[in-house]
Amino acid sequence: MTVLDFSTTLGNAWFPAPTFTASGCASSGRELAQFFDLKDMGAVVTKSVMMKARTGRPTPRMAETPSGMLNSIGLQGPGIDAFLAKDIPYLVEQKARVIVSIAGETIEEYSTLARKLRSVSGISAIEVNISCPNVENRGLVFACDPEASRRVIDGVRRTIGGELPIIAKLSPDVTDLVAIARGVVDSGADGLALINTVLGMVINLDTMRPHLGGKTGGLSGPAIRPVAVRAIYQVHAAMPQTPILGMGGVSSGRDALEMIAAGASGVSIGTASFGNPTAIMTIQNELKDLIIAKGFTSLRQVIGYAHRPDEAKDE
Amino acid sequence: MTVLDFSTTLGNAWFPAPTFTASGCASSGRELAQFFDLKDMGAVVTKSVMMKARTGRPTPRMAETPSGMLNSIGLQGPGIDAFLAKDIPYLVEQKARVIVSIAGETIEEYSTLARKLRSVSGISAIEVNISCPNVENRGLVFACDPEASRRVIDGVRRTIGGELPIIAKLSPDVTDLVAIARGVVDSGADGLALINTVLGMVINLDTMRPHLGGKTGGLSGPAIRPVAVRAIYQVHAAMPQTPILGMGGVSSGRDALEMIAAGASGVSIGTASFGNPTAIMTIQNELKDLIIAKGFTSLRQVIGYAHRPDEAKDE
Amino acid sequence: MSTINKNATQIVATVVSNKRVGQYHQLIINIGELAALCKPGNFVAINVGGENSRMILRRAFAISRVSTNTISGGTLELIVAPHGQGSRWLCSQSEGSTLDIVVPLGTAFGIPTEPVQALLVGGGYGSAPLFGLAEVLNAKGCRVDMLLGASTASKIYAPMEGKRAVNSLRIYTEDGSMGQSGRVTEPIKALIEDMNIAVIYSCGPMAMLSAIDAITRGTHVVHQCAVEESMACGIGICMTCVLPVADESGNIFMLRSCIDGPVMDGSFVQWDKVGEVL
Amino acid sequence: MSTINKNATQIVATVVSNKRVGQYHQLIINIGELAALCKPGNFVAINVGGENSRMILRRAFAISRVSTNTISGGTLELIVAPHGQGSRWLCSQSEGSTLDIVVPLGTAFGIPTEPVQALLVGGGYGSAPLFGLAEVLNAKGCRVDMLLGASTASKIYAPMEGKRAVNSLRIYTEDGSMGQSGRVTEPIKALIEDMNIAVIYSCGPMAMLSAIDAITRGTHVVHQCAVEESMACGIGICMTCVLPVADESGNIFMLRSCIDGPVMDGSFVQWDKVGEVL
Ligand SMILES: Cc1cc2nc3c(=O)[nH]c(=O)nc-3n(C[C@H](O)[C@H](O)[C@H](O)COP(=O)(O)OP(=O)(O)OC[C@H]3O[C@@H](n4cnc5c(N)ncnc54)[C@H](O)[C@@H]3O)c2cc1C
Ligand SMILES: Cc1cc2nc3c(=O)[nH]c(=O)nc-3n(C[C@H](O)[C@H](O)[C@H](O)COP(=O)(O)OP(=O)(O)OC[C@H]3O[C@@H](n4cnc5c(N)ncnc54)[C@H](O)[C@@H]3O)c2cc1C
Ligand SMILES: Cc1cc2nc3c(=O)[nH]c(=O)nc-3n(C[C@H](O)[C@H](O)[C@H](O)COP(=O)(O)O)c2cc1C
Ligand SMILES: Cc1cc2nc3c(=O)[nH]c(=O)nc-3n(C[C@H](O)[C@H](O)[C@H](O)COP(=O)(O)O)c2cc1C
Ligand code: FES
Ligand code: FES
Repeated sequence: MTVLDFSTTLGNAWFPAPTFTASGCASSGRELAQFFDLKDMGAVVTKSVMMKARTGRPTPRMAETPSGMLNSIGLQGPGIDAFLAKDIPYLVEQKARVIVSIAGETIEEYSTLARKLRSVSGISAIEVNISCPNVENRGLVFACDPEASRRVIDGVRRTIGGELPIIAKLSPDVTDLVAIARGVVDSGADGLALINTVLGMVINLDTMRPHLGGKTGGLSGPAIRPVAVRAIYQVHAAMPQTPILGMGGVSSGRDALEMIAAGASGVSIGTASFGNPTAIMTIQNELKDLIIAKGFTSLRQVIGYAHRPDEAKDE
Repeated sequence: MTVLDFSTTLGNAWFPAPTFTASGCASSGRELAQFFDLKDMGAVVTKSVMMKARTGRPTPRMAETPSGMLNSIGLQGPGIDAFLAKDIPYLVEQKARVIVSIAGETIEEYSTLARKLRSVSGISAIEVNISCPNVENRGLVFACDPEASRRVIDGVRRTIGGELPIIAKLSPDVTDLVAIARGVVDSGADGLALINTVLGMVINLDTMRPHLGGKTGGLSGPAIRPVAVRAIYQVHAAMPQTPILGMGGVSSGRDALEMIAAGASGVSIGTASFGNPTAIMTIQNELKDLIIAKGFTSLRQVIGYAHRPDEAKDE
Repeated sequence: MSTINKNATQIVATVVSNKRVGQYHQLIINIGELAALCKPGNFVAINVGGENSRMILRRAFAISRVSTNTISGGTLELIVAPHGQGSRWLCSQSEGSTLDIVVPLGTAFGIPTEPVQALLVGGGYGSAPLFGLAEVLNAKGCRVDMLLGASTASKIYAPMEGKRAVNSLRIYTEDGSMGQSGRVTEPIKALIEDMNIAVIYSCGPMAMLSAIDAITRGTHVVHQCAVEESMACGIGICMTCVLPVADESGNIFMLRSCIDGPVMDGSFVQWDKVGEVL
Repeated sequence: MSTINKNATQIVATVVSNKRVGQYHQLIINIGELAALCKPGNFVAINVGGENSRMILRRAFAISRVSTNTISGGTLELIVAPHGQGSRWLCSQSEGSTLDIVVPLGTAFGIPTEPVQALLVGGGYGSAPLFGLAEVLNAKGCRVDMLLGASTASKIYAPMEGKRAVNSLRIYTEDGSMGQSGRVTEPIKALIEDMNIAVIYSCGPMAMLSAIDAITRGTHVVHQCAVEESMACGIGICMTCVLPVADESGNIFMLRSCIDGPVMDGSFVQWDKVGEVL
């Protein structure tokens, strides 16, 4: 029997398994705990939290599309204080590893959020969501602007000090993803989360108007997986030392393996949990079995494997 | 019985129906003529032709993905001279309307191609493909660079004179699609084709390497439809006077209607024809029936309908 | 945070039967011992389209009735309208086919502790969960009157055996093809005044629920309605199914109709703000 | 430009039967009068996964045999290996289900005008079209010898009735579980020398075809092989299925294996350049 080292790291944070929730797709964790034990998976990535409580976008907030869905939630949430008071203690009590995702409307807000998190125990890393296409920032998403991206991460880095790993979550809706990635890593990000949703729209043919209350929404699910794999591959090729948390349409162990081979150190599972509450555990188990079946003895050997030169062309 | 005016225009070109082939998804038209009469549809958009014959990218050139596919053809083709000698006469003989798609490796090449087309009769419009992600141009795709896009269109416009409408085909893989669109229209494009494929990748889990010979490929099919609808809606909102040829995952009359309501004057059908050789005729008929069922008397009334303010909220 | 989904389980269940009833399909599904945990108002979430489906989200259906003493184990009944691709697929599943189903989900109708008079109002397939509810109320000694409405006769679901637990049943169709002609909400005001109605249970289109709320507003009648919002997950993790709901102090929150509902107190729902930004 | 798909038609056809044969499924499909237009070497393209499928491309299968004088109209036979999602779906289709199929497609094996000696070499399910071909050759008075190979016995497809048209049949398996142990290409060199083989017809994995080409190269033996490249459209409009093929003057073109093939003259295919940039 092969023993597999299934653990992974993102910066200085260690996780027993490389399978995480995706931000915004597991609420605060409680709801999924009904279906499996949260401590059995890699980590819970919490829904992006902002300074103040937010009611989000008008409904309808979702539309199913071929092998995907659009969402336009608009970062509904309780605000950082209520989140720290209620959600973090629960997750810590469950012995879950926790990555807190933060989102701000201003560069300032990100730093303030980071300050709030600095002294909280039980957090493994911070994911900085600079890519949510649903939040209005004079029409511009942070992650679409290299300069703004850098400044957000810089602010968070300064505030948080050197302890907590910072993972910058990027949008694929840019001309030059590698340039944005380089910018945020230069500014102090320890890792990258790739990818957030792709901007999309559905027209409701009964009303003949955009279906979503927020008009546009973020496309997620298997439909975008090839885009996510490309993004991970491109960025890993350019910056092989930077750990990547891959996501976008992962719904089976083979999908997760694709991302890890492309260069991801871990994989977040979002939309798949909507169709399947136990998706994360299923994917985690399938991934483990696949890696063992391929003869690897540690997850690390697989990370970025697709970049190696072909040894044997006849494979 | 309602009589529907199903015709549409792109610049000064008139078409009896708004349903076209998509460039590269109908070869030169002959192969589809086996399944229906080419003159019965809006127009044949030919595969992007370059100056010289090209063998294209190595195989494998395709991978199926959830509700989509990746292709990496690399503009295989006979070169403009053979194309003009063989393919155009055939299409003209079939009484098909023809939009010729051109692609170049240099700004110069586009102009030269335009010069070759200037005096050819039987062509309704030129589609300028500046967005193919498969062609290497020091790693940069024309359509991802506002300046290069403008210069290509400017060169073609000057060469072609004022007669033939120029449709610039753009890539969705950019941060600011509207800016690129404005640039090419300012440089003389009469219309826009939206969207070309989205850059993607699949890892082959047997070889653990990128599946496609060309590593990355273009994602097409229903998976990208929400991205295409969004692109059309955004650009039509910013430039309501510019005709748009919409495409990306259209596989039914309702999909085509979605694009027209979002702002497209016509719709190209690509990948759907691979799964269904008669897709274009089916979609054309379904679209017609849908528009009539909704009580419209001309296609023009539907173009951009989704942008109108809600008259009645209870619709 | 609600703990209401504590019994929710994902299982593969077998279709025991599938019959057409008017414009609906009645599906009986074997869910074994989980049947005992289902309460009127709860719903299920079902995977649709089979293994290679491009439909990635589950579809929600109210539990119409459960049966715990069947030979084949516990079963539940669904009344499914063939609406779009997913529900049509479900309606095409024949006896013996298997379904991936999460059950039971969501809040249940609150059952009064005293034997009060209850009015049950159903619109279209919304009547489905009301018959199971009627049985429970009946067993509690409540008087149960029922109003069912739909646009046309074939959209009225009112099974023979369901009527046993009901003291009176009146049917309304907009085209007059069955029962009385008109909307099901029309007689409610008079009924509240004539009879000593303590609680209205309603299930049906949002416009119907909202109209009932307008009628009960300012009265002593409690309005428990089962809302129906577009749901991506059905288990509280996606935030797509929210409704504006006020708390006792009037603060408005966007509550998830899948986990803080589908049964809600109608007087707290901000019907005029549904679909608006707060 | 080829005009070979002139009979290609898209129809909805009924599955007449579906039987397991070793690791394959034998599907008989009613295609009515189109059966008369199918020639050995032609293939079909089938929609897979049903109405809500996330698989958007057709799957290609060689026509194994056709029958024009059946009561149910003309039928064709496919031998399908359950490989991935699409072929597995096809293998699960039962009698009476309907398939969206385009038929017949591609080039056919060239039939000699003289009664020559022919060697037919099949790998795995590649043997399927060879039995239909054998019948045609046999009717032309050709001597037909056949070699079939696979990794293991259950991957050898060699139906009883198919053998009637064959003068000799030898089977090779790599694990020795059936026939002789070894590769099907091993005896070819000796056979060419010993017998007066004029033409080799081959169908199977690309590596097998390429190995046969190496053997026939420099001999007078004509090599007609049915290639198998990944196809997105099957009708010549997508350019995904190309192979490097030389013309008489040695110029190399990327030809579409769906429309300029699948049957090609093996000596023109640039086997060493398959999958390379030219
Ligand atoms: C709590 C609850 C209970 C329900 N009970 C029943 C019932 O007993 N019988 C019945 O026939 N229907 C019921 N519905 C409605 C049923 O869920 C929808 O008709 C069904 O989801 C439509 O799916 P579709 O694929 O056929 O349609 P499509 O329109 O193709 O669906 C597209 C997407 O929109 C969602 N959607 C569309 N319409 C609705 C809707 N009305 N409600 C929620 N989501 C929707 C789908 O889930 C899917 O994700 C209930 C809905 C909810 C939320
Ligand atoms: C001309 C021709 C004749 C064929 N004849 C037969 C036959 O008689 N019996 C049989 O079992 N198989 C045959 N094949 C192979 C068959 O087409 C594939 O096994 C099948 O397409 C795999 O689909 P899938 O969904 O099961 O696999 P997946 O691997 O999931 O398919 C993914 C995609 O790759 C394509 N693909 C994968 N493998 C192949 C392949 N070997 N050839 C072409 N495309 C592939 C599929 O079409 C699909 O688009 C033939 C292929 C060609 C081109
Ligand atoms: C309903 C929904 C809500 C989301 N909310 C957030 C969020 O709050 N913050 C964030 O960084 N990403 C958010 N995302 C994006 C996901 O974390 C993930 O990047 C994306 O959905 C792709 O992964 P998937 O295809 O597995 O869902 C959300 C996605 C969905 C579908
Ligand atoms: C196999 C293939 C080849 C293509 N070749 C071209 C091309 O030569 N020129 C071009 O402008 N677009 C090309 N495209 C892009 C299509 O024209 C179209 O923009 C895209 O596929 C989206 O439409 P669809 O989803 O309907 O296919 C190609 C697409 C495919 C799938
Ligand atoms: S449907 Fe996902 S939170 Fe309610
Ligand atoms: S498969 Fe499309 S050209 Fe051959």
